[in-house]
Amino acid sequence: MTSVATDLSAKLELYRVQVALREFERRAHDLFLENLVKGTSHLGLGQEAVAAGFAAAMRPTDWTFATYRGHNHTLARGVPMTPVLAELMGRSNGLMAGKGGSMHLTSVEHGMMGSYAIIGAHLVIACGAAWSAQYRGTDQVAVCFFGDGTTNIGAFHEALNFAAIWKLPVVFVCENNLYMEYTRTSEITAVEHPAADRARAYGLEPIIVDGNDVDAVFDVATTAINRARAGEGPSMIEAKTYRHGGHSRADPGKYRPDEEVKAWLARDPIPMYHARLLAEGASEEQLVAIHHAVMAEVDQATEEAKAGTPPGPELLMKDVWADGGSQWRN
Amino acid sequence: MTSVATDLSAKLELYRVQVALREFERRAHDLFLENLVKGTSHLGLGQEAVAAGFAAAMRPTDWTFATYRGHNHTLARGVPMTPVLAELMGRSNGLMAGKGGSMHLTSVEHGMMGSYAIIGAHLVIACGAAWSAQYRGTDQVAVCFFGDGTTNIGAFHEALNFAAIWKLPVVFVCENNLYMEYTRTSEITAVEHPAADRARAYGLEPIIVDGNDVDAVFDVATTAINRARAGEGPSMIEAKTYRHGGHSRADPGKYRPDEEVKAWLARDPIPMYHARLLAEGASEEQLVAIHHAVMAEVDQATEEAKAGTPPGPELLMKDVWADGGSQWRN
Amino acid sequence: MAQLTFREAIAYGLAQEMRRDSSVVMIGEDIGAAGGVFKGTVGLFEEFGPVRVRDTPISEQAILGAAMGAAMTGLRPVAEIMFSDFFAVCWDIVANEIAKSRYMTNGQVSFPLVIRSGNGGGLRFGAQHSQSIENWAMMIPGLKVVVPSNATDVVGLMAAAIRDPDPVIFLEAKALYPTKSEVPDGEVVDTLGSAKVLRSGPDATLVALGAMVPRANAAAAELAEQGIDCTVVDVRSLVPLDTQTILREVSATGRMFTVEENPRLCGWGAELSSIVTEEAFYDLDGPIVRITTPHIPLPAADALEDMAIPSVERIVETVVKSLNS
Amino acid sequence: MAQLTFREAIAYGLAQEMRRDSSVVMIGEDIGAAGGVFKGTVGLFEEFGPVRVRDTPISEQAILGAAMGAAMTGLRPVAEIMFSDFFAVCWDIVANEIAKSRYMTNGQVSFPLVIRSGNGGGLRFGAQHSQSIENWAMMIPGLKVVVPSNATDVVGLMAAAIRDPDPVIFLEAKALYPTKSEVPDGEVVDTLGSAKVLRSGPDATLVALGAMVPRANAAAAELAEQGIDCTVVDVRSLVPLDTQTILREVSATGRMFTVEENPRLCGWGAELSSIVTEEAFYDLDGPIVRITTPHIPLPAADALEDMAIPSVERIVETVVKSLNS
Ligand SMILES: Cc1ncc(C[n+]2csc(CCOP(=O)(O)OP(=O)(O)O)c2C)c(N)n1
Ligand SMILES: Cc1ncc(C[n+]2csc(CCOP(=O)(O)OP(=O)(O)O)c2C)c(N)n1
Ligand SMILES: [Mg+2]
Ligand SMILES: [Mg+2]
Repeated sequence: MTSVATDLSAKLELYRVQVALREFERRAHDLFLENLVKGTSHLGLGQEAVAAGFAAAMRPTDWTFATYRGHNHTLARGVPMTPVLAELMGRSNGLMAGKGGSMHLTSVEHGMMGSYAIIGAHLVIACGAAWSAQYRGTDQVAVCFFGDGTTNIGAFHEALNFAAIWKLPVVFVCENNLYMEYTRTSEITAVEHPAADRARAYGLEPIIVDGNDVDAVFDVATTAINRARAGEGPSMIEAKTYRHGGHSRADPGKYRPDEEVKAWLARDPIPMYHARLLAEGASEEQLVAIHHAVMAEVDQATEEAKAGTPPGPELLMKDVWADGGSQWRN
Repeated sequence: MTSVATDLSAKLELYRVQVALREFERRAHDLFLENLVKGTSHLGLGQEAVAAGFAAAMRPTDWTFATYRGHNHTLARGVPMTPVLAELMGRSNGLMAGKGGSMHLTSVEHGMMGSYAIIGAHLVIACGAAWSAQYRGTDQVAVCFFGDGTTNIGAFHEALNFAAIWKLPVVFVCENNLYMEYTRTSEITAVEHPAADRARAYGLEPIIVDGNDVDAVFDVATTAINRARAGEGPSMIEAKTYRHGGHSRADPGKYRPDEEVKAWLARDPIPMYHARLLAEGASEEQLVAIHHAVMAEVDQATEEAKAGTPPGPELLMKDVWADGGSQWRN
Repeated sequence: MAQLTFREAIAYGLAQEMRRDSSVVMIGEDIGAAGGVFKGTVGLFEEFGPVRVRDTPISEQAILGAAMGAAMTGLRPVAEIMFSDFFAVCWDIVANEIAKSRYMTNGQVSFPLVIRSGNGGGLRFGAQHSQSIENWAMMIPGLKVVVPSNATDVVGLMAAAIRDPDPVIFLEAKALYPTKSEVPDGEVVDTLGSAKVLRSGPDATLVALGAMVPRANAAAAELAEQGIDCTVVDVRSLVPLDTQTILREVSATGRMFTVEENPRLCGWGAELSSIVTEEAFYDLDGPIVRITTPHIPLPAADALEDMAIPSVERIVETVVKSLNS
Repeated sequence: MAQLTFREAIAYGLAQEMRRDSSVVMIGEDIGAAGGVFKGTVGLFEEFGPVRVRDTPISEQAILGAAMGAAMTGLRPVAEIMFSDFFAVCWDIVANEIAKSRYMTNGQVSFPLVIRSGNGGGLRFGAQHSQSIENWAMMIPGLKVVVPSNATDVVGLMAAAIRDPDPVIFLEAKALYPTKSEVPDGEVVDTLGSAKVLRSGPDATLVALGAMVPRANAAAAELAEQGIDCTVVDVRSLVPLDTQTILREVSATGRMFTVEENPRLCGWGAELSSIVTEEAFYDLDGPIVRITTPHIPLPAADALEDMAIPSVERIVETVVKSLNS
C-alpha cells in the first residue's frame, strides 16, 4: 500500500510518536511494579500504530474519544507526558489533578475529549460532539476508538444507527486486538469481523485495516476523516492489532496461546516501521536519535511526575458543578 | 406460495382466529370510547395475520413474548377473551386482576410469557427462556414479537448476538408496520428493512414475509420454529404489515398519508383470506358462521368483563414476593 | 398574563429560551411534527424547524449521549425521555457519564443540558409507565433535579434549567399536564434551589413535591376546616435543595410530614427527614411522618392506583392521627 | 472450619449450591476459565463445566435478560455484573422487568435469581468503577438487597440468596475481597433479613453495612478506649430489612450513627434514619447522625479517595463530637 504520508519527515514523526507511546507505557508499567502507579491501568503496548496513524490524520480542532485503554490516544494528540504520568500516579500535577485516574484521561485543549471506562458509552457521546460540529458548521470531526469486545453492547448499535441517519462527522475505529479482557471475542461474537461485518447493518462500507501498519492506518484515517468533514457521514473502521501484555494491571495474559503471541510480536508495529523507514531512506542514526529523545522525555516526565504532591482536600469537593463547587444545598 | 397448512379445516381455524382478534379489538375500542377501558391501549388491528400464523405454528408448550401491542398474541395463544377484556377494564376478573393492564398481558398457562412495555427488554428476556429450554433439554421454543422501531435500541443488538452465539431456540419476529409511534421508521433507520437488513450482522439469513398473508406467515413460522427446535439456532423474520388505527388510544394516526392507509386497507388480511378461502372451497355460510360465533364470544366476554368488580385493597399489597406478600421489613 | 396548562407551559418555556439562544436545541422521540406524546413540544417544530427540534429513533442511550457530547462542545441541548421509567435504559449516560465527567476531568468539561421527562402515575399506565423517579436522580452526585408543581413554575424553572451550566433532570408530573395556572407576560426566569411556602400554619409542616403539592394543599385546606393549620412547602428542586426554607418551616411548627409519590424506600422524603433529624432535632415536637406510595410497583387498574398514591384523604387522616397520638 | 478470604468464600458458597441443585447456573463476563476478574468464581468452571458456568459477551442487558427469562422458566441463575457501576447499562432489566413482573402478572411468574456484583471503592479505580449502589437497588420495590461484610456471612447469605424465590442483588464489597474469616464445615445457610449485633454498648448505636462494618467496629474499639461504649449493628440485608433489631438497638442507646459508603443523598442510612425518627422518636436522646461519603463522584487518587470514604478516624471524631455537643 502506498501512503499519503509520502514525506519522510512526516514518517519520522509517525515513528517518533509510536516510540513515545511505547516507551511511556513501558515506564508506566515499571512504575506499577514500584507501586507508584495506583489503581488499575490498561496498556496499549503493541497498538501504537492505530493511535499514531489517526492522530496524524486529524486536525488540532478534531476530537478524540477513547477508552480506559487511552494512554496512547492521549499522548498521540500531543498531551505532554508529565501530566499523564502524574495522573496515573494520583498526583496533584496530574492531567486531572488525580481526580480521574488512568481510565479517564482528558485534555480538552488538545481535543482529547475523554477516556471512558464503561463499555459503549463514548460511542454515543462522540455522536453528540459530531452533531454539535454539524449544527454549528465548524468542520470538526470526532474520532471514536473502541475495542472488539465493545461491538456487542447495545450502545454500539444505537450510536452507529444514529450517526448514519444524521450523517454525522464521526469516525468509529474498532481496535480489534482479539480479546475482551480474558475472553476471545470470536467466541462470543456472531460474526468474524466484529465491527466490519456489522457496517452494512448501518448502511456503511466495511473497512478493515492492518492496525500494526501506521501508514495504512494513516491512509484509511485520512479518507474517513475527509469523508466526515465533507458531510458524507460516518465511517466504521476495524483495525487489526494485538496487545502485547495483559488486559490490565492484574492480568498476565496467560489465556493466549504462545504461538499467537509470538506471531503478533513478530508483527510489532515499531520494528516493522523501523525497517520500512530504513528501506525508504532514513538512517539508523536518525532513528536512534529519535529513541534517545523519547527516552529523555520519558525520564524527565518520570521525575516531574514523581515530584508531584498528593492532591489535597481542597480538590476533593471541587468541580462537581460549573461554579467550581459541590454544594447541593443552601 | 403454497402453504403447509393445506388442510381446509386448519385454514378455517386460521380465519377464525384472525376474525376473533379483529372483533375483540374492535370491541375494546368501543369500550374505550365508553371510558370503560382505562389507561392506554395499543391495538393490533390490521396485524392479525402475524399473530394467528405464528400461534398456529407453535406447540402449546412454546413461549410467546410480546409487546404492549399484545392483545392479538395473547388471544391467539388461546387465552379466553373475558379475562383479557376485564384486564383492559381494570377489573378483578382480569387476567392479572387489573394489576398489569393492557400493556402487560400474561398467561403462563397458555405459554403467553408476558407483554413488555419498555422497548427492547423482552428480546433479551426471550433469550433467557430459550436458554432455559436448551439447558433443560425441553424442546421448547421462544417466539418474540417486536416492532420496526424496536430495531434501533441497544437491547435488540445484544439479544441477537447472544441468541446467535449460543444457538438459542428463539425466533425473533419484527412486525414492521412502518411506524414507531408517530415517526416513520425509515426516517430514523439506516437501512431499508430494519430487521432483515441487520440479520447478517448476527450471522443470520434475512427473512421477509408478507405479514398480511396468514398462510405465508404460518410457513416461515413453521420453518423457523422447526429450525430452533432442531438446535440450529435463532431466526429473524421481518413481517410486513400495517396497523389500521393510531399507535395508541390517544392517536388518530393523522401523520400517515391517505393513499398509504388506503393501499394497506385494501390489503386487509381478513378480507384477503376470506377471498382465498372461498377460492379454495370454503362456503360463504361457513365463514359467516365463524363470524357469528366470534361475535357471540365477544358479546359474552363484554358482559362478563363488565360484571367484574374493581380490584379491592387486598390485591394492592399482594404478590411483590413469591410468598404472596410485599413486606420489606420485619 | 395568560392561563396555560402545564403542558402548554412546557412548550412556552422552551420557546422562550429557544428564541433567545440558538444553541438551545431539542431531541427526542416524536417531539417534532407530532409535538410530543404528551403534547409538551407543540408548535416548536413549526417555529424552529427540524434542525433544532429533532426526532430520533428509539435509542435513549444515543439521545442522551448526543445531548452530552453536544453540551460539552458548545450546545445547550434539551433532550426528552418520554416516560421517566425509560431512564433505566440510558441510566449509564445519566449517572455514570453526564453526572461524573465534570468532576473526573477536574472541571475541564461542562454539561449545560436539560433532560425533560414525563414522571409519575395517575394515568393508569401500569408499573412501567408510572414511576416517580426523582429519587433515582437525587441520589446521583452531579445531577440537578427540578420538579415543578404548576404551569407558572414550569416556565420559570425551565428557563432556569436551560440557563444553568450544569445538567438538570426536569421531571414533569404527567398527572399535572392538564392543570392550569397563570403565566406572567414577558420573560420569566426562576431560581433553582428555592422552595416555596404555599401556606403557613403553626401546627405542622407538609413538605411536598410535584403532583403531590396540590394534594398537600388540598389536604391543608381540609385540615384547616378541622382546626389544624398547616404550613405547606413546595420543594420544587431536590438538587440544589433549599434546606434553609425547609429547616425553618419545620422548626417553626415542630412537626414534619412529607408527601411523596415515589415508593417508600430511599425517597427524597427520607433524605429530608434525615436532614431535619440531624440538624433540627431539638426543634421537633414529634415524629417525622412520611406519606408515600407503598413500596410496591404501581398497579394499572384505576381502583388500585388510587389506593397506592397518596391521596388528599390519606394525607388528612395521617396528619390528624399523628398529631393526636 | 476453614479460613477463607471473602473472594474464596464467594466461590465456596456458589459451589455449595451448585452441587446441591443442578438448576443453579452462572453467567457473566470472564467468569469461566478466567475465574472472574475479582477471582470470585475460581474453580467453578473446572468443577461444573462451561454449560453451567458460562462466559458471555459484553452485553449486560442480555446477561440479565437471560437470567430473568431463565428464572421464570425453571432455572436459578446467578448472574455476575462485574462492577456494580455497570448496573447502569442494564438497569431496565433489573428495575423495570425483574423487579416488577411478578406483581404485574398477579403472581404468575417468579424470579429466583441472584445478581452478584463487585461494589464500592477503596481500590483507586475512579468514579465509574467504585460506586456503592446499594441504595439504587433498595429504592426499587421487588428487589432484595444483600451486602455481606465478611467471608463467613458470604457463604451463608449466598446460599440463602440462591434458595430465595425472589430476585436478590448480592453486593460484594471489592475492598473486602482479600479479608479473611472462618467458614464452618458442612452446609451453611443463613437467613436474609437478619441484622447482626456485633458489639453492645450503652452510649450509641453505630449502624453499618458492607465494607463500613469493619470500620465501624474498629471505630467502636477506639471509642471504647476513650470511654465511649457503642453498639455496632451489621445491617447485612437492606431488603428484607431487620427493623426490629435496628429499632431495638437504637432505642437502647438513644443515639444512632449510620456509617455509609454510598454518596450522601438518599442513602440507605436516610431510610433507616427516617424509620427510626418515625417509629422510635421518643427513644432518641439526640440527633441521628449520618456518616457518609460526601455527595460527589469518587476521585481516583489514593489520597483523595481516602478522604472521601468514611474512615475509622472520621467515625470516631463524628461520634465524639456529636455525643459531646
Ligand atoms: C458495560 C461494561 N461492561 C464490562 C466492563 C468491563 N470491561 C472493561 S474492559 C472490558 C473488555 C473490553 O474489550 P474490548 O472492547 O475488546 O477492548 P480492549 O480492552 O481489548 O481494548 C470489559 C469487559 C466495562 N468496563 N463496562
Ligand atoms: C425504551 C422505550 N422508549 C420509548 C418507548 C415509547 N414507545 C412505546 S411504543 C413506541 C414505538 C414502538 O414502535 P415499534 O417498535 O415499531 O412497534 P409498534 O408500536 O409499531 O408495534 C415507543 C417509542 C418505550 N416504550 N420504551
Ligand atoms: Mg479487545
Ligand atoms: Mg412499528
